[in-house]
Amino acid sequence: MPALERARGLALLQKMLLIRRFEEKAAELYSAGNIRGFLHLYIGEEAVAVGALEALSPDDAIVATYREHGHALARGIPAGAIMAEMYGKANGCSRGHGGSMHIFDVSRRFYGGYAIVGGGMPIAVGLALADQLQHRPRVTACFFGDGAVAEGEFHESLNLAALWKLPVLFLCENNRYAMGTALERHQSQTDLRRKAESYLIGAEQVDGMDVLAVAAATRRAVEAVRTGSGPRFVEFLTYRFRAHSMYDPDLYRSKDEVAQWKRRDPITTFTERLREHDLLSDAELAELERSVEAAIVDAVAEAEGGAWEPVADLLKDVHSPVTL
Amino acid sequence: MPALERARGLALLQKMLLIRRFEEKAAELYSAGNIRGFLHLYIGEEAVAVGALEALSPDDAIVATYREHGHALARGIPAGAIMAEMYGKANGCSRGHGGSMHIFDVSRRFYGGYAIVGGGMPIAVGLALADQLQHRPRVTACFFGDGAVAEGEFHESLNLAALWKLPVLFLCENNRYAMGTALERHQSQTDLRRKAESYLIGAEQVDGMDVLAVAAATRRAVEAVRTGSGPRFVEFLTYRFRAHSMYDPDLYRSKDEVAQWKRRDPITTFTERLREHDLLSDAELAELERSVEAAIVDAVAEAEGGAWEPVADLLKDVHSPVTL
Amino acid sequence: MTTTTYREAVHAGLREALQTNPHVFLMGEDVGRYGGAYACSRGLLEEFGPDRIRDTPLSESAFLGAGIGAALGGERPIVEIMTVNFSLLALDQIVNNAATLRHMSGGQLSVPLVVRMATGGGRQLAAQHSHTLEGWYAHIPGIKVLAPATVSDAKGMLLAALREPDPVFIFEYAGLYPTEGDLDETAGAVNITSAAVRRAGRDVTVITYGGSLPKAIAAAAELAGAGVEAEVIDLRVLRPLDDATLLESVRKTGRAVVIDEAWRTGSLAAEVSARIMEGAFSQLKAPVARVCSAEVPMPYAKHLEDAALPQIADIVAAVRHLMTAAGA
Amino acid sequence: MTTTTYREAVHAGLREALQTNPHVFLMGEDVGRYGGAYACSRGLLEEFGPDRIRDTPLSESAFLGAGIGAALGGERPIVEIMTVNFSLLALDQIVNNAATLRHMSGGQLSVPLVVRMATGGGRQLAAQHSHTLEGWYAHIPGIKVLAPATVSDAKGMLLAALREPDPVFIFEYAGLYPTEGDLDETAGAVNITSAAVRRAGRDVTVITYGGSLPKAIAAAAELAGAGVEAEVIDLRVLRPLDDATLLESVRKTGRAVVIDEAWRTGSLAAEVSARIMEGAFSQLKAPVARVCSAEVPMPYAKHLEDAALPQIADIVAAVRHLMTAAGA
Ligand SMILES: Cc1ncc(C[n+]2csc(CCOP(=O)(O)OP(=O)(O)O)c2C)c(N)n1
Ligand SMILES: Cc1ncc(C[n+]2csc(CCOP(=O)(O)OP(=O)(O)O)c2C)c(N)n1
Ligand SMILES: [Mg+2]
Ligand SMILES: [Mg+2]
Repeated sequence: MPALERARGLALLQKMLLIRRFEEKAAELYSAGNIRGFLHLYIGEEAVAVGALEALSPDDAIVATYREHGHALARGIPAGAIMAEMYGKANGCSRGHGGSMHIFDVSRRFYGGYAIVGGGMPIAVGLALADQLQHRPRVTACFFGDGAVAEGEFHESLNLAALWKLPVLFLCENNRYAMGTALERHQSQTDLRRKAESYLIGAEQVDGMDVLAVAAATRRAVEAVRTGSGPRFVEFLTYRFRAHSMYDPDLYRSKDEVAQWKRRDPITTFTERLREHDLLSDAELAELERSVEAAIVDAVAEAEGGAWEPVADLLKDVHSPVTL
Repeated sequence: MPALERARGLALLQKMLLIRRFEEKAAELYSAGNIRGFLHLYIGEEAVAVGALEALSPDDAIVATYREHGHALARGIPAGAIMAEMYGKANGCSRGHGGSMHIFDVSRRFYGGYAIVGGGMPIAVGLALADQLQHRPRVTACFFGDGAVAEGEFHESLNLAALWKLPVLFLCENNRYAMGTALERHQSQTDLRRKAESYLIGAEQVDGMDVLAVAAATRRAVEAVRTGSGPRFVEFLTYRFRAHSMYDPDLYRSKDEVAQWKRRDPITTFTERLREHDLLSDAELAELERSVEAAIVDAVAEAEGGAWEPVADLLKDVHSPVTL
Repeated sequence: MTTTTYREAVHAGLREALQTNPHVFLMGEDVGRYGGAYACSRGLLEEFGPDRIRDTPLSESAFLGAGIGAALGGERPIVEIMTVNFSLLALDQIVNNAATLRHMSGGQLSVPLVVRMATGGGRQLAAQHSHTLEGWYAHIPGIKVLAPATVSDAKGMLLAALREPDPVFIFEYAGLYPTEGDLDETAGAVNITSAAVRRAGRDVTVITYGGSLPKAIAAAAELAGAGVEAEVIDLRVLRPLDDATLLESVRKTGRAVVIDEAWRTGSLAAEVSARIMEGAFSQLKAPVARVCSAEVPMPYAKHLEDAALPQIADIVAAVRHLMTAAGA
Repeated sequence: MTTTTYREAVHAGLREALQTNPHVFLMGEDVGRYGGAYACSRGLLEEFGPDRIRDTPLSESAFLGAGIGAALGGERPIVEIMTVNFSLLALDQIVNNAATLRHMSGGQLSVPLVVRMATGGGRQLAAQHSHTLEGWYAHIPGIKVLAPATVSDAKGMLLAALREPDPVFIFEYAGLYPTEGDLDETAGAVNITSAAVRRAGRDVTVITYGGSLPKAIAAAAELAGAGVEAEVIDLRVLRPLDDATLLESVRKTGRAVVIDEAWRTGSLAAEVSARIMEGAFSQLKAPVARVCSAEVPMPYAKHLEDAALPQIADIVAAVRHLMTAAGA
């Protein structure tokens, strides 16, 4: 492991842990009926969001999918605002309109969770186009899964971004499954970098269970994009430990396969590495766990305490107020 | 030039000439108002349809675009039935319902001209799937332009065909323009074979102005497909000598560029080659021209003489007759 | 007769179709190993194998189009689009190919394709996953559109659709999958030409389809308590609409309310309303009323979603209003 | 006032928009070097350069979505979809993103996007190139839908749309591009909230939009010769519909015919018809009539296409029938 500052290690671990505990709590609250609709957990994939977002600056934009709690938390959206959103409360980050799949926080340039697979990709291309036209040195990071690679919009978006040399960072979270359909059953070419390269987009594949590797690869790609040479593509090899959604009976993969991957848990492995290198004491770890727990408790309290948007306001946001 | 039988040379030349004269006449009739709607001429690209279709057997299926007179004629659909279609007559091959863009002849497994760019590609994939399921050793040839390569359906279709190892032959007519948009302005990667390869589809590029090269490459690809190993992709480098359609003022390319390509006219160059090799006499050429002219005259007569479908039958084909 | 769920009825229909016709196959996202997003095809992969239960990539346009092509090639495909929300990605293939190929080819081709998809809101799935677009499909010439609201239709419509020579679209209301009803297990295909009177009544005609049927029936029960006898009609077939059944009822009652989970403007309810006026104008005692969804992208929060969707109370209120109104 | 074509009016609107607001750019297939499939943007590439006049690949979904993203990023994009027929490929982006982002984000985002497309039949372009889908767009909450039928609307609606904070869809009727009318060259944005009475009359209200307006006016002239004075209303704004103007007229005339080039079932005409019944039931002397397209994929042959589309004679016949009918 290259030189790692203690503070950085702790920060990365803290973020991953926050995501993990947040989602464990969300699953619990789902079973209790406080959260409804679809809930897609990111558990197992935390290193991707945490590592990738570390490499981006606050000025960069994020476009994510319906599996975006991790990205939202890693971006710094307060856990309370996200939890309140999942409760459907007016103090939720999308005022309860979106729920788990549609987290937005424009103040943090978090342009949302998109629930139509591939649907966020053209939006990311357009955000990058605006930056290019306005000569702003910003990057738009676009997250999507391996399943999205099969959609026509993936193809159209990559071509457009490459053709116009737009500052888009395509971040593919290859967790080997699109719902219950394994990569080999939805892609003729399972080495997804080759796809990116067919648009002349520089691509890299990286271990998505290693937060430092994720951060390093993303940083390289961000730097390349910022030179104005066009988009880059990074593929993260990762795995979701939980079912696709709370509805999924998870029949399509073996317990063994899941167990194998769990041995590579990004949080436990990173914790071990930090300890090996004397970058994390028992006390620090305990304090981390405690502070994360406290944050979750606060988040739930914030959600519980939130108000419901008045039904009278149902139509209020269909259109923007006209200001002439 | 490898050994070429006289009869074959004449047959190829005859088909190309038939297409050329047919379309020259169609353009004339368009100006005269006998043909309306959109008319997309294939002039300059004849070697592609003629060479490719020579390599297919009558049992194979064809899916084409709105620029499909050439393919229809090369497939052996009578010129009169096509001309009558363009007149909108009931003796047209699609009973006047389709016009120039929608030529169908199921008896010849000609599954139509499709006017939504890329829209025929999934259909071709499905035809091939039916063959695979029924263990028929047939191939479905799917023509499309360079412009179609940008559409999401291109991507989805190639992946599906490759994933399921379907007997589809993807035939890309790269005439360097999608309407007025040059290849470099619509594709980040202009070497289109690289795209096919990114689905693990074997791909070849060939001179589309050389009918023998087209036939040879297509034959290689057809043979590969017939082994059951999945789809193949052939890219034909070609050029349209006329405007995109009769509405196109053709402002986007230089006269010089067009003139350069015209020097490579597939008909004149092939004629010269045949003569060089003593495979075509003056008399034969004159006879060919005469018989083609006669066929065009007959085709026009057939179209002129055709009846109009009765207006009372307007709704007749919206649904199939129910036969329980 | 056995009691079964709507989900099991769909499953039984699929199984029977696969057993009887070797050309039938099912294709769509997660129909195989996952067992179907709504578990409608669980176990079918094991029984019929991967050639006939085909998991597809996320490529709605390509696999819908491939269904068209396979139908042209002599197969009997059933394409499942997981939900209507994703069908927008395949709409070009539907409108421009599936629906038009027969006419455009001068009657040479037929596209014997069945497309199933889950539809509707009410499950807090928010703006991108709660659409009701059956009305759009009902606009397209060349296809038939079915909306099963009962378990026997859930099975029997599928079997009937597989006898049609042209494309048939079946909209399964997702919220109904777990609901139970009586199924005659020996029954096969059902009629797919007529609407059904689900409850007879003389005072007002309540017209609906799919997931709103249970609400309409509950509203009718409530109204009966107050002395208003509503006739409840289940459209069943959204294209072509069975005007005769509607008009017969409205000519009798003189009043009609149409319940439709779609956004009000441009809903199928508008078409039904216009047709009733066109066909029974002089018998109408009041304008045909509509109870539809609020015109808003569906919000996630339950109280907001409830407010956006037609509810039993809304139906009751609309009928009561009609009973007193003498016209606008 | 100068005489100009609808095409030139669109061109003038585009040019003025590009001149006045540096954030405005035009993006679509062949808008640049080709000059626009209908020549609406000819010369603009030369004047404004390739950053602002952007030829796109054939990727309707991606470039429409990129328009949304660019709008979020502070630009003022005008996306041209060459024709409505191809817009089906972008409909997911339109329904699920453009129209919903504001509400779904809890009011954080606005999508100030203008989308233009050519629409309509009548040019023998057959089944895949002759659609009229404005009615579908008018169903979608979160967007506005405009249908210019005159040269001044062709220009002025574009300029007005560019002042709206939310997505606006403009349907330019392709058959109108070469037609001429009077344009006040100094006029800018027009009102995009109301329908317009294009001809006053007392006997019957003829309601239409887009390419059917000239037909409606010709029919009214013919009817006037026979002593029937038709009031012709141009809807102009298809979403949100201006009920007030329609109802005011129908309350006066007691009769209405809606002309719509869409297929009849599920057309916008159905919505207009239902609204008139809902709002003016007691003043109606006869059921609202509809003159729409036959429910058939558009045939290529001219005589068949003519038979499929609403014609002046059909409008005249519908009005005459209404004048005598006492209800159905
Ligand atoms: C266009 C579309 N089709 C289908 C779905 C249903 N669906 C939701 S998530 C999903 C799988 C996506 O897989 P992937 O892109 O790999 O992301 P992951 O869930 O693995 O993170 C599917 C099929 C959808 N939301 N959108
Ligand atoms: C989906 C779609 N978008 C746009 C068009 C309009 N259009 C017709 S042909 C064409 C260019 C297609 O180019 P290419 O695929 O290279 O074929 P070519 O015309 O060169 O043979 C365009 C943009 C269309 N028909 N369909
Ligand atoms: Mg995945
Ligand atoms: Mg081309």
